[in-house]
Amino acid sequence: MTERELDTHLVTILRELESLEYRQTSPRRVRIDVTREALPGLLELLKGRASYVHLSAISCVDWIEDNEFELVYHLWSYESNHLVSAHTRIPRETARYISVYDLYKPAAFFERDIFEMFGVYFEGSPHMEKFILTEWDGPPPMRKDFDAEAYVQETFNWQSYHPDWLKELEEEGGGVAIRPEEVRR
Amino acid sequence: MSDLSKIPIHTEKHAPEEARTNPLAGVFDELVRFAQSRSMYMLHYCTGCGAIELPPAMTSRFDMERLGIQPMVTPRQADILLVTGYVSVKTLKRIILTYEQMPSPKYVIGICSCTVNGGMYWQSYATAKKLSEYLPVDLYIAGCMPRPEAVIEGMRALMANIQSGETEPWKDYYQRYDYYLGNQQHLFGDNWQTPTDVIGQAQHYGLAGPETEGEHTRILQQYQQPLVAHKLRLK
Amino acid sequence: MSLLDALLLTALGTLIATLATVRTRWVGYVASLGLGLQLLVLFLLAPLGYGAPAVTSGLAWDLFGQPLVLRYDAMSWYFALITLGAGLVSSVYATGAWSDHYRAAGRSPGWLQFALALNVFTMLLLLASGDFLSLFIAWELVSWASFLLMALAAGPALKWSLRYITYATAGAMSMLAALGIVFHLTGSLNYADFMAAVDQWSVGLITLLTVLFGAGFAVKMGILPFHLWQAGAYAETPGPGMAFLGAISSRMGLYGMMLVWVQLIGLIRLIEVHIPLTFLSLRDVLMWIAAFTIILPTYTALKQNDARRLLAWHGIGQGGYMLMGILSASALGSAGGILHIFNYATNQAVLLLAVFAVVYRTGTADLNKLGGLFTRMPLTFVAMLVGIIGLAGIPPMNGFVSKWMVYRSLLSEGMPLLFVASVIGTLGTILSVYKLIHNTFLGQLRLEHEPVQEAPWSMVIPMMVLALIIFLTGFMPGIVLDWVAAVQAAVGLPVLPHTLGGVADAHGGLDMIMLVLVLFAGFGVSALLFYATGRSEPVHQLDNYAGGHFLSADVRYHYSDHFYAGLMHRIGHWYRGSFLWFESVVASLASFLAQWSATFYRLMQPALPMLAMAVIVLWMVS
Amino acid sequence: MEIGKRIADIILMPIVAFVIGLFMVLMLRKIAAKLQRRVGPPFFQPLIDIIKFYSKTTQVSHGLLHDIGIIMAVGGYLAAESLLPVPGMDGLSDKGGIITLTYFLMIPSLGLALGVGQCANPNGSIGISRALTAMLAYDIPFVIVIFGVAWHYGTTDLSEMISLQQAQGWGAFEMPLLALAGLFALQGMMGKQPFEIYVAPAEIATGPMVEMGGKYMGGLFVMQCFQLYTAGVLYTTLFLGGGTHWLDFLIKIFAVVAIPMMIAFTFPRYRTEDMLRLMWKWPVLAGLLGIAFVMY
Amino acid sequence: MRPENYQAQSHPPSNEYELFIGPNHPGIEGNYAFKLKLHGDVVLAGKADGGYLHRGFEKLMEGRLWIQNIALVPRICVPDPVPMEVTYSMAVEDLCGLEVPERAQWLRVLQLELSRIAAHLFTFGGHAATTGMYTTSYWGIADRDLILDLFEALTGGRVYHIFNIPGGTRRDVPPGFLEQVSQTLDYLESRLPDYDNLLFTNQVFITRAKDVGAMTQEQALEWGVTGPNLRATGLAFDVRRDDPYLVYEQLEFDVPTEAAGDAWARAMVRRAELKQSFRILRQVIERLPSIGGPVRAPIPNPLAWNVPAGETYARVESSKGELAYYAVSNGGDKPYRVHVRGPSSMHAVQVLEWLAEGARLEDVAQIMFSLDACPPEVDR
Repeated sequence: MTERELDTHLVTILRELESLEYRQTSPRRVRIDVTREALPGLLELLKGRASYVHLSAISCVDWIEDNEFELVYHLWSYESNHLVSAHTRIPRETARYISVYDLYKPAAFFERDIFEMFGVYFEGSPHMEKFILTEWDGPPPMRKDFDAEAYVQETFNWQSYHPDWLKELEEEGGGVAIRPEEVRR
Repeated sequence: MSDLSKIPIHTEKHAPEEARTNPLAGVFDELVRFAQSRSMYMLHYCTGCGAIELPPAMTSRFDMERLGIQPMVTPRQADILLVTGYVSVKTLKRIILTYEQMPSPKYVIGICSCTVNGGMYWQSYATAKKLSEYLPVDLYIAGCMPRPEAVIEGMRALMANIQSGETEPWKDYYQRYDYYLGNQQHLFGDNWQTPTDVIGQAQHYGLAGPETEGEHTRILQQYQQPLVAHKLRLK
Repeated sequence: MSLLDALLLTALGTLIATLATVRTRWVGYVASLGLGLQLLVLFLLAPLGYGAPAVTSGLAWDLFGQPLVLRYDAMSWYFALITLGAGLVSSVYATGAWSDHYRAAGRSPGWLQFALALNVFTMLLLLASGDFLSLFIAWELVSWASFLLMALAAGPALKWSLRYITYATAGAMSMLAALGIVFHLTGSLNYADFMAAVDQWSVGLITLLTVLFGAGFAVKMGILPFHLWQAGAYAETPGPGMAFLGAISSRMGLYGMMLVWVQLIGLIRLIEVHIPLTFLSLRDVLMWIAAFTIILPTYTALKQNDARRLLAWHGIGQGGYMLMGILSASALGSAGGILHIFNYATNQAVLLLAVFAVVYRTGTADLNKLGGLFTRMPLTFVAMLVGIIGLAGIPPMNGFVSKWMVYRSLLSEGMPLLFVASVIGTLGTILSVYKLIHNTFLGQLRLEHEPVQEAPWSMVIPMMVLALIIFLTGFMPGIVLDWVAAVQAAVGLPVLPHTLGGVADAHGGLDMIMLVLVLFAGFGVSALLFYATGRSEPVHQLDNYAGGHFLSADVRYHYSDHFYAGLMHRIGHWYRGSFLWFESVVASLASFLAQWSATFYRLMQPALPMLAMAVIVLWMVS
Repeated sequence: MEIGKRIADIILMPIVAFVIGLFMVLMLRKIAAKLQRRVGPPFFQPLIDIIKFYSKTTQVSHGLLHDIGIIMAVGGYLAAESLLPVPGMDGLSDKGGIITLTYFLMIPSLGLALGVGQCANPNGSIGISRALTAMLAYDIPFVIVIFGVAWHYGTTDLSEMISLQQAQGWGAFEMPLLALAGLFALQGMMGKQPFEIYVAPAEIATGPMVEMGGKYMGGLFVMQCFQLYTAGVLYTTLFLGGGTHWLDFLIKIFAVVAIPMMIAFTFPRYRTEDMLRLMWKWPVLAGLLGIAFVMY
Repeated sequence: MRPENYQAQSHPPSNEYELFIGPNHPGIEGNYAFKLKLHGDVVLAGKADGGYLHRGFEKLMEGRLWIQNIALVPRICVPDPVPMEVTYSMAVEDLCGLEVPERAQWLRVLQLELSRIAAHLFTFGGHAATTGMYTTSYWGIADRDLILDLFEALTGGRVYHIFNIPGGTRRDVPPGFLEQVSQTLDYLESRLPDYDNLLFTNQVFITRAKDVGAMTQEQALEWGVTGPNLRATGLAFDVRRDDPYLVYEQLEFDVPTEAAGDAWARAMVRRAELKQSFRILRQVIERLPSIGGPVRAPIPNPLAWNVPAGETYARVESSKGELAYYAVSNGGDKPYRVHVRGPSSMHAVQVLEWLAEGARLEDVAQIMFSLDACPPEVDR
């Protein structure tokens, strides 16, 4: 696979803008790091002038140690066949950002998803209510500070791993041998 | 922590309330049990990923209709509730609603390992772990996921149980409603309520036991009177 | 003094007594009592219904040198029976709790009772008319009496009743013209003279008279294209009044048609008249008009969302069956048509009373705002159920018998298209009455209707009596068929040989007694099978399949509006606005003619149009 | 006819109808299975299903009308069967002919419609509204057929039609166009694809059946037996000369019912308006032409 | 569910009513719900309701080793699990810089295309069943079972295979497997005319499916529609061709399109793709024996495998559309974050809602099945 040239539109746009760095990570992948103020403008330019019409996904990463959320906008161009990933970071405390629904209709789903899973509020997004977790009352579960395993141990009971019928079987010489250290509490 | 023995597979066969003097009654009961075992309509509810092995089991290759098993659309028409795989909490509420809407005798089969103990989602915050805490399970078919042959084998085991009159966990749901309701309340919150008036039904059909009502049903009644049908009234 | 005088005097007395007590609380009882008395007198006249010779009134006087004859024959008696029955039921219904309700709404039940009594009186008078002059006078009285009843509820009712009276006046003018021609030709307004002369008249004259008389009667009857006033005007009439109007008032038109077309002119003459350039006779044309009267209003009813309008449109449609049956001229068909007058009157009355019982309790007749009332008003439901089974013509109710006769006669007369048309009408009826009962009594009970109670006894009893009559006359149609046979004999139609259970025919008869017995045996076996097996337990409506969802009480989980959506995708555009279009065509044609003639008057000598008319008339007469 | 014979007929005819209907249901399911390349249900499956439904312990009712609806649905058919003459049994066929029968067959539908309406489930109500629309669709060709046949034989009495056909030859040969139109109506009357719009599980979750369980569903299964039987016998009586003795009669009625079944499992369902268009076009045209041939 | 729901005081005055399609409804694909607001039989608004299949995959994956997650990912889309494994493996390989041996790449193509055929056969059945044509689904599912048999021979599992791991595949093909595939393909190809007769040229089906759930190409692009649904609007885009992965560049295949963008066009595109998959598989069968080498690159001890820090966006064309994994590693033995972008996250939610608006009740289920929406991809 040869290194593909980035198309000129994209390069001009990226050069026009300040406060961003871009890097071609593989033949068809471009990574852009951009400040949170500049991201909407960048997306608008990418869509309007560089044919990046397809918002593939918006991913959110909880960098709890940096106290930041990273939002990654994956954009695809059907003309130049490149995937641009625009990375930006927002503070974890406020957890608010601007919706790009007016640019990309698919954003509504991903923003709602991030809203329920991470608790990031997107201003201007059409459905800022719960969708998957409508009957979940706990904290946004995808946040790193939510310990799912602890919650599970606290909420649910487990099947006994040594029920009576198994003992009967063991008395007859069969059954499953579980060593004490393997017993899950 | 409750153990598997609580699953009422081991419950003794209930003696009929009154001795039947008619010699034909035995034959009749036999016929009814035979019909119930040979005509099982299962609910068309794909609760989890195990449902993907049901279409093969139903359709041309394995053809469950040979055994009198057919998919049905609504809970009213169905006899068996197949819980096919993990049950997220949101789904579990619907499963309980659906189960209570089914007419008895009704049977629950837990397909896939996830219904036994959470399976590979054991650490998931969103899925319930032990199905038998919330519903009386007749039969588990373990595996991830069990093959159509296993499903059919499980069905045949259930048929044999029904025909011999051994398995009647659906009665357990009426008799120990308080226990099941308690577990449900633990998971869903104290103000959990389904539209079906299980206690009323248990009393209407003489299925109530000493544990039908208890502390949990009192919590239920504290929030709301059960939904009682509109009575026909002239005045 | 004959019994007929007694009847008419009782009716007049009722009228006066009602007027005297119009502001008291007793007016309802007075009116009901009076109507009951009239019915009693009518029972004394019962031999008429079994073929006794006509009874003439002792009251007779001359007007314009014409003797006014009042007489009752079998047909008059039959119609009078329905009239008085409907009147009595309506009056009783309007007397008890309903009148308090009505009074509380700021209306006067007294005037309603008075209007009812007036309608009954004028109609009895009309039925007694023994010559064209008294017919015309009584006709006008009936028109204005109906107008009074319709206009009682001011507001939109006034608009609709003015519309009615416009139509009625036009119809009266047409009748007057016919009367003029008759008088010109025979020199008298006697029926006998007319019948003597009619045989010599030309085809054109027969057609003209048929049409002129017919137009007058068709307005009352609501035959296409004169039906447009009826649904609206009836729907705005207060409760029992509408039941009375719907049940019988329109049928006065049919009485007129039977009198003039069948008895006086004779259907044979109508069959002889061939329409030029077609293979149809005048009778066929009239039958097709009847067929369209069945279909179009019935399918208009299908689209109504107001229970009253739905039924009012049906009233128009059912008129078509009666006309079609009578015009078929066979013993079976005409018996079916005449029988349907009785059957339909009972069905429509019970349906409207049930609807108004619902309106009484819930305050609305909007089919989208009701639902689930079965548990709240079970007796009203039974009444409506009996009514819709009858109206739809499904066994075991009486509506089936009359419709069966009409179908059977069309079948044996070999009229396939009319047969299909009338079945299409029946199917439309079934569809719309199911919508009526479903949207009112079935489905989800609205929260605001939870406290609703069964209608009071003063309203339930009339409904139950009617329901019983509907079932009984369906079970043993012979009771009514006796009277029908007498009517047939009186108007000169072939008489239907019948049994108590229906019609005996070597090639397919009907025996309702046997059929109903078997049907109920079937129900019995089925019920045995049902109740012998496991006990059932009722559940709340929210315990319902909703795709696995939890239903909550604030969700509207009831399908009512746009009920036959799939059908409307197919036929909706066929009649979207077609009635309005039709009416606008008629109206603009009328206004064009009026303007044209006015211009003519203004421009030409006033004598000219008269001359022109005379020329036209003479040409047709000669 | 003597009264004893008549009573015996009235009692026997529904029983015969039910038993034959069970076999027809079995045939239906077997045909489906064969077309779908599988084995299909055991021999007694239709009966076992019905027993199972009736023997449910808890029966969910939506009120009195729900019960009455099912009673009317089954009872109406029980009564209607006595109007359908079969070999050796005429029942009440002389007391009410084909028109009466047509209207008797509406009683079960009405009962079902009432019962379903009482369930307060919009799926059911939509199903009923579609079923009534379907009735409007297939009844128009059906009444044309009835008219043609009745006119041709000069009677509405079904047993008289049978004896006339046995003298003159089958109606299907004398009135092929009407027989064709009748086939369409038959397909619609059975409510099978492509006219299955009122059940439509994927749209309205089996429509009228949505809240039926236990003996309510059992009642509908019984009704289905009667429905198949009635459709088969009616068509056989109108066009295939009825039955002289049971063997050829049974062959005929099973063959008649098999045709719609074959079609049913190889077609999707029409939308309501498409069904109306189809039903009001070809069968009506064929029927009217058929009448024209019969009458002139 | 909550008592207050049973205590409302009045009904809304409008004549609209609500109908619930799912989660327990034959007109819904999987455990998913679609709430409709209707007037007559016209849908005024549809509201998707997910989460019934939510297991918190992304959270679970953060708690498990990189290699353990291989067992988890196929569960995300049950009817079409292979792309899940492959994509996840590709993401891990990309993070580690692992070079996958060529034979393993061919093996992955083999599985991917088999899985695509199985998924499409399933979809035909489902689509036909929504229009009342059950025979197709009976046939389709039985024929799909033959593919599952192949998978069983190859991997030991019918539905979940866990055959692809970062670095390659677990094993090589068993002896005689390619002949078996070839025979199955012959059989399936011979069945296509039957399907055509039964479904694709069935006039009733055409009447039902034409003009149902139609979208224009502009709408499709705006709504983020991908895969066969996008191709049904006339845009010839396929990740396999335009963002190639594995050895798709060396394979010959067409990207079939249809212009209409309705349910009918979508069904026809899938049918054409079935043929293209046959074509690809034939090439694989032909080429695979000539390609030697291992089926797995050497990987470190999987239980203590610290994947280098970084992030990657792996993307494949699944049977339903564009499937992508965004994987982030902080250098630990467990993923720091994995985001799954299933194609149905668009199709089953927003696109369905938009297409349902103004549609007929009769067509809602058909629209959903013709979009081939797979709810577990939405809920994860």
